[in-house]
Amino acid sequence: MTSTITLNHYLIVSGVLFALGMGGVVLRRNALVIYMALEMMLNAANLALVAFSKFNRLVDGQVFVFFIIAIAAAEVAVGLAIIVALYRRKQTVSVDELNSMRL
Amino acid sequence: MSLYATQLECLLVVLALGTLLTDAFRPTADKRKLGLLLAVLVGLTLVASFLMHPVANTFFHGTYRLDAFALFFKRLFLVVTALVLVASAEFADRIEGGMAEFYALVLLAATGMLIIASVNDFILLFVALELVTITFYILTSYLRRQLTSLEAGTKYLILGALSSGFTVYGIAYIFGTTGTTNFDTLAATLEHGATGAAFKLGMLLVVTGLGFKIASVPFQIWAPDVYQGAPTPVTAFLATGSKAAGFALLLRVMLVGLLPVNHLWMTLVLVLAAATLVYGNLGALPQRNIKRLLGYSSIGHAGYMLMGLAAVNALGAGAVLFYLGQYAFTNLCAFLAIIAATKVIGSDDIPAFAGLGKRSPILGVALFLAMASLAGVPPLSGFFGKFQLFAAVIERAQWDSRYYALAGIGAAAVVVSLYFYFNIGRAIYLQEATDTTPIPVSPAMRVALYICMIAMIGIGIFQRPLVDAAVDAASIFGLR
Amino acid sequence: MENLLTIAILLPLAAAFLTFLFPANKPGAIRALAITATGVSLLLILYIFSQFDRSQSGYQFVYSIEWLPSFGCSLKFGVDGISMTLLLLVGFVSFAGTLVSSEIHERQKEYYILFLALTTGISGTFCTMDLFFFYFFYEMAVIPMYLLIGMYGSLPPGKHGRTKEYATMKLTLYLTAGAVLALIGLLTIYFTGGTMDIEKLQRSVWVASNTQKWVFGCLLFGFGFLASMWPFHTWSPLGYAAAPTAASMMHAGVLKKLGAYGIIRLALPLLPEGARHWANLIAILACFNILYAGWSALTQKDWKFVIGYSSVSHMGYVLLGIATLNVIGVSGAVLLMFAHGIMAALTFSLIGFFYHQTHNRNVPDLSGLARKIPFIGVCMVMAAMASSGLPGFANFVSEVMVFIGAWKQGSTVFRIATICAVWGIVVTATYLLWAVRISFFGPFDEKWNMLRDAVGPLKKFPYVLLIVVLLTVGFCPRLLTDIIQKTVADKIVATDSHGFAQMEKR
Amino acid sequence: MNLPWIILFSPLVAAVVITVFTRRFQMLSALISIAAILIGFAFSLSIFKFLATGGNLELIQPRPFQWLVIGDLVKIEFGATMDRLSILMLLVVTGVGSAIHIYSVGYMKGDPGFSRFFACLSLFTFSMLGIVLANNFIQIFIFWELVGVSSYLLIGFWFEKPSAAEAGKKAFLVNRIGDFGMMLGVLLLWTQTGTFNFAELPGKIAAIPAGTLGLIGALIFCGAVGKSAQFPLHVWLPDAMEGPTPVSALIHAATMVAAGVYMLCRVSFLILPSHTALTLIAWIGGITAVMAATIAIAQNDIKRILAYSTLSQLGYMVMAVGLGGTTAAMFHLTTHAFFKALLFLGAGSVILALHHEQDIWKMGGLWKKTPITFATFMIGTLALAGVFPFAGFYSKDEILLLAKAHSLPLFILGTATAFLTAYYMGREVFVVFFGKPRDHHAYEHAHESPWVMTLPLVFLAILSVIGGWHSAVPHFLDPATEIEHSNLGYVLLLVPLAGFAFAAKIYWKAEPSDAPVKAALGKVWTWVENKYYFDELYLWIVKYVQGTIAATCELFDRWILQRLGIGGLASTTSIAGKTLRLLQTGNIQSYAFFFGLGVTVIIYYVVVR
Amino acid sequence: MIVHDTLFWFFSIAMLLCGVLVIVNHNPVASALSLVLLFVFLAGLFVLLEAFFLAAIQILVYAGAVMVLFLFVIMLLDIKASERRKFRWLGIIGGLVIVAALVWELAFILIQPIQPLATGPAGFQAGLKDVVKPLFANYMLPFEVTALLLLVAMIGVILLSKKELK
Repeated sequence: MTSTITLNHYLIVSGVLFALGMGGVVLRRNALVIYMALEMMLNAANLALVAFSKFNRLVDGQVFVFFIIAIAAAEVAVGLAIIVALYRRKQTVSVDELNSMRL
Repeated sequence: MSLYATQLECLLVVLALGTLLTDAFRPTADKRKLGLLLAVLVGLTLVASFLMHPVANTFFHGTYRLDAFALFFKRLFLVVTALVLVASAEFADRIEGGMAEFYALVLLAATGMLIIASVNDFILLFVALELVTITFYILTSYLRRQLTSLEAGTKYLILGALSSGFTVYGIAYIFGTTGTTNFDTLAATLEHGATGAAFKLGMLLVVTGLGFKIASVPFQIWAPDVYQGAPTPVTAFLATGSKAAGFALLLRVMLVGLLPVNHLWMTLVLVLAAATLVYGNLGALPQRNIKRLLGYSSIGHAGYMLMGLAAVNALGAGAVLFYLGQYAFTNLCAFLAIIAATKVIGSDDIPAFAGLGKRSPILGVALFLAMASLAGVPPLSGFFGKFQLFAAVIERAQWDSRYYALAGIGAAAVVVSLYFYFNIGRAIYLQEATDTTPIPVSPAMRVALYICMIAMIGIGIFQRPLVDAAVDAASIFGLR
Repeated sequence: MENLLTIAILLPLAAAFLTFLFPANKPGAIRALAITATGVSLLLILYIFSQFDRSQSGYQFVYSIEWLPSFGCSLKFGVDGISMTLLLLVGFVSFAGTLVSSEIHERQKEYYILFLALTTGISGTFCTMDLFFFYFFYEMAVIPMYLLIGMYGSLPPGKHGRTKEYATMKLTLYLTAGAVLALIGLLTIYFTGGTMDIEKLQRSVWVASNTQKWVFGCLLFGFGFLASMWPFHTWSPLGYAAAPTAASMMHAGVLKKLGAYGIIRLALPLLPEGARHWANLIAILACFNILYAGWSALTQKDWKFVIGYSSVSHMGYVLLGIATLNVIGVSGAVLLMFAHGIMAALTFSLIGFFYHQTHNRNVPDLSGLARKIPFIGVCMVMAAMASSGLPGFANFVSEVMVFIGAWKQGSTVFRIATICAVWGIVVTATYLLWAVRISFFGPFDEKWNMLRDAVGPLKKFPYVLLIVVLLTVGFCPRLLTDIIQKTVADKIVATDSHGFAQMEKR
Repeated sequence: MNLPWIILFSPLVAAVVITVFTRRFQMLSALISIAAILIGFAFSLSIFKFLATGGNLELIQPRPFQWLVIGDLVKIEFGATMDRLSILMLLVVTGVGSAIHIYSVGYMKGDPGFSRFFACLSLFTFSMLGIVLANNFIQIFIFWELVGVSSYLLIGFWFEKPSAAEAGKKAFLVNRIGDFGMMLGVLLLWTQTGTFNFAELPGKIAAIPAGTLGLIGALIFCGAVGKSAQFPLHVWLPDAMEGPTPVSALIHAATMVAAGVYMLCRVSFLILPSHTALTLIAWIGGITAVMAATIAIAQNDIKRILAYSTLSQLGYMVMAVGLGGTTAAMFHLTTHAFFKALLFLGAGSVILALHHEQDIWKMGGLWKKTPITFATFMIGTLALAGVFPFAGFYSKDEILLLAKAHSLPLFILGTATAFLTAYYMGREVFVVFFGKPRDHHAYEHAHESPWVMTLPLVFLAILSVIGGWHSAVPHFLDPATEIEHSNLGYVLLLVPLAGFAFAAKIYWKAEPSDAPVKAALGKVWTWVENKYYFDELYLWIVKYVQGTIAATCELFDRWILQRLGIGGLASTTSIAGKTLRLLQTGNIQSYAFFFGLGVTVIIYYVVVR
Repeated sequence: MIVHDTLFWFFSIAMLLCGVLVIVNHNPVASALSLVLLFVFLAGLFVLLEAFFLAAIQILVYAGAVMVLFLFVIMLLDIKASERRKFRWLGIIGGLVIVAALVWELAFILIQPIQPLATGPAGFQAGLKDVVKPLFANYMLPFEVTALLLLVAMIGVILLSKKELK
């Protein structure tokens, strides 16, 4: 059962996903979408980890992914809470209106 | 056994939960007193920590260490937490609500830091780091009525999440290329393992994440805004605890896990140190808001400490630890004074501090000494911190003359920093106050301030105890 | 016995801490305490001087405590000929300084704390035998100086349009800039020699000669900042002008000497090759100091600026003496540091005396003061004479030594430098006599009728003390020259066989 | 043998005692000071007697002590030379000094600074004796400077008078310029010989190359030029007349200004071997002599005339040294001390008689009012003019003979000066003492001075008469030499007489005036009247040359160094800071962008490259 | 293993497309939905990698809880469908540059094949038990910390989103 799909394939896919996430953070102004992009980056990492753990035959990677997912969920909750609070205060989720502190 | 190793963390968690419960059952309790009580309890925990001794072997299957290094940092974090709690208690009247939760969060963040001090595994590293970071997201945006606070929170949130994204990705690559997440095993593997580009990528991304925590160039950019916007006690905690945690991790990762491949990252750290020094100290020049200025200054100090890391020698490692130790006192002294002063003057702008020396001698002298210590003037602790760092760099420079350039930049930075620090001193003592109503200072605050000042001057003159502790702690790296 | 020295050094600091506990509303007591502290330490220093073994060149009264084993550094005090001389200087000036500080009226507590701390810092620098503590005490002057000038100083709005804040900040920055520059050099020496003990370093370390060149450069310019070496001198007249009397006495008299002391104590003996490499440049810069500053002084109107520039110009002689690298010149430099220190302190105290009453120190605005305040007038004339190198005052001896040393050095550069230096005396006399003639001689201006002369021995004491010191050393210079030259010969210029010996013999 | 020390230090003690203790008790101060110098005089006399009675000099050599020792390189002694030269000078200084001290009691009576005056006077005496006794160059330089400062103090004695204060300053600074050269000369000499000691030097001179020796001689001569007010540094002496008259007499006629000559004689071993140095010295002397004499004919201030005559007499002495005749120089120095002091004191007495009137054109016919003054002044005049048998005749004779022997031009200069001397002195005498009184009010109140003042006059008058007989001084200086008497001397006697005659023809009348001379000389008169515009020239140099340099330095300091250099550095830094601030836009996306950029760049440099 | 390969290509490309959609969509709801799809495809890739447990978690936690949370917030704040049409070219270009640079660098790094370490046993199976056991053995401490973290998150969310302040 020789598959032509090597570790590198998975890594490249995850890399591209990671880059997309990065791009999303830079390109979008909507805090929520930025947050989604950040989730994409985490998932890219997950993919890489799982791929590594598969090809290295080590389970630790998957365990790590488990933690990451848990933490990501928590992070999302907090993040969204903050965004909600911000929206309540400023009626916007567009981050480029947040520049009251530049000097 | 494992419980013994984590007893301090457990104590803090208990305190946190206790706080939440008391609040749940007696919501009317005086929040200020509660904070001070907690501070005392943390102080006791600190005392207790001196009953513990370094242990050679690891805990939790090699993910957790209780060596001298870990203890050094645990104690440091406990000191910081206690003082931050005092600061929060003094700040309580400026937080609309959820004071108990605030304390609880501070304690939980502290727990995270204490764990960070002992981290010996990338997975634990990431989890503990996230515990601290996420807590800080909340703390930063705690003043929900103030846009600045929320804004700072959002910025910290997004950039923080971004950096943890990088960290995770980096860890993934390190794990993938070396097959381990444990620092010791990693070091062992790297001793004889050829390292490919993928590994380097992982390493760099991890550095990125940690660089974000310590606000090193080019990941420093969040610091000024967040420092300015966050509630002052949180800023203090960021500047001392969070930064120290970042350095604790950085040292562990670099000098334990990645020590065998230091040739890969020495130059990088060297350059980052120089850039950070320049950015922090130049950027601070035009600032008018004292918190923002301290944000820049904390970037600058990250630069100084990176000098110590870049030197990759025993002297340097010890110097960084010493520096963190005294830096905590110095910075907290400054922030405590700011909190006490702003209670009356109500503005963070430096001109508002004019004549502080007359309005409240103790605040004046405390803030001035803090600034002088940050500037690195004897007989204050900051001086010896910088002295050691320079010494470390120069020692390395004996083999690698590029380090003379680093030392030169550091020297220039010292001079520049003197300018803006002493500008604050100028406001305090040289300028006349517009309104000269004296500023009251609560006894608790006095005590805290005196502790900080005595620490600053004491460490500045009798450096030996802290130096020995730092050297002892740094000895785990087995550097020369 | 050994502890005497340490006590003498740390006494002012102890007094400062004691003052900290005093209630601020008892200025009288605080002032008394300060005077006693400096006075007692002066007496101790004099006693040490009397007990000083004049036949030895090494350190005496050595007292050391293990301080930082990890750095191989220890709190170690001791005096040799050079330190002894300069310690005396600190003693006299600080005592006189506290005495004339009666002009300070508000925030006296802080004032005396700072002043005493400053005193200890300086005497510590002169007497420490440890590289780290040398730097420690050296930098310790920063805070007191900054606050003393900033809080108690005064800078009449002149053509420069500078505030005292500007002046004090400039001074602080210069001092630190020099210090950190020197630090790089010092640490390099430390890592070559592997010890912080200056004595050991002098005995053991030999820095590679090409390293020596640039390390000496670091030390030279680093310390040169504080020694107000051209072109790093601009902070100095401004700083003095802004400082309160005692501070300018301390600064012009003593603090400034730290720079030259650093060069003599560390740079010359540890880096002989470097010294020879830079000697000519130092000589040239020294000429700039002497003539350039002298000429600039000619154009000044403010008394303190005149004296400020003149002290820059005098540091030129010190630097020239250092540059000669021979016993005569370097000893001359050390003696000149002493002499000029006392003289500058005297001058500034006198200026302070009348400025405190007139609130005007523009030379042309004052006229014929000598009639109203004859005592001050006489002292001022003496000070002017001393500073223009009149025999009978210590300055003359030291300047002649510098000339002889420089002339002996022999190279064309030094010959020309000597000629410039000797001409510098003429220039000095020109502006000082001009200032004295305008403000003190000539018809008395009635607008200064409120001036009161120093009456009673107590008021006169500080000035008389300083003058007597100058005259004593001027008449029997061997009091100091013997011990100085012994140390210089054994420890500074002849520490190694790498050329100084030959240089001596040529 | 401590006599020299006592002689030297008793005035210093007096000075200190007066300043510190007896400032309030004027007479006491005066007595102390006088006592001090009298002690000096007495001891000098005893030494002289001891020597005259064939005593051995060796016996009275005091032991010098080491004043400054540096290694084995520099040994500076503080000693006292005891030889005929110094003893002669001791006598002159203390003798004339005592007279003048006593005179001052009368002259300064009632002056608020009475005590201060005597303190300074004693200080001066101390310094002067120091020069006399010095046994090495550094020591002589020390006292050289000290006399400078005491003369500064005494010239500016009435410091509230701006002109006086200025004059003092001028004197000091001009002397400083001379000392500048002297210092360099001493240094050069030291590097050549390795010693400062007069005793050791002569042996080592031979080794010095001629050129260097000439240079050394010239440089050291600079000192003399300053101190003895030789051309071109003569400008300070006339102004020095601002000081009280006794000061002018003592310092600016008899002793201090002669110090230059004395020093040259002291170091003659250094100068005599070098032909260049000698020529230079001789010519400077000659020029000074004649130049000063010409200026003197057009002055109106009774003291200034004497001042210029002092200049020209000093010119004589210096010329004598330049001609190798140190003995002659010392001879003239001595006699000159007598009669010039006499003249000044006489002038002082006149001035006092007329209540501080110094303009000769406001005087006249005073011989009736102040007979003693007149008589003594007359003697002084004759002596100065060199009329037989007064002291001046012999000493001047020597010099002229010397000049004739060596160089004709100098001889002509000398003779011309002699003539002029007689002329302007005649002018002064006739205008002051003869003719009709011009200021009658002053004339009415004019009165002879008290005995304290006239006594010294008489004393000095006697000396001025007998001072030159039997060439006592030359004999004393070196008993060996035999003074040859040529008839030329008596021929030369005609020169002063001619001068007097000429003066008499113009000024010996009821209403004398300069008009005829003015008319005769025309442009020249304005030149000499304005002292050849030397002051103006020097003023110009100071104002424009030095002033420009100074201004340049100051501007460079303020603009280039402080504004451009430091200010530039500072502003660049702060600009850099402000630019960095632009990164801090506050916009999260740009932050994220920088973050990503940082990462990519790092990766690029570490991994890809 | 043609099936395996084709599935891989399908999942990957689809996932990346979703990723692009997430970014380019102007309507946050649309972004959210495409993100859900992305998660699903990712889960698919997990399956291909024989990480069945994680695949399940992925669907449950992400596609389930997290996305619901997102959508809920979007609805709650009823954010306008499309942002203002103000293009910041600088931002756009900058973003693209970063993406391009990252992709290029990653490609550069991953161009040379990474040799799997293959340390584990040949028949490597990451079943439920294999993944979960370490949580209570090697990684117990992280597990506990995660618990704390959830507590923190809980407190935070309550505090930040609670309407009235006491």
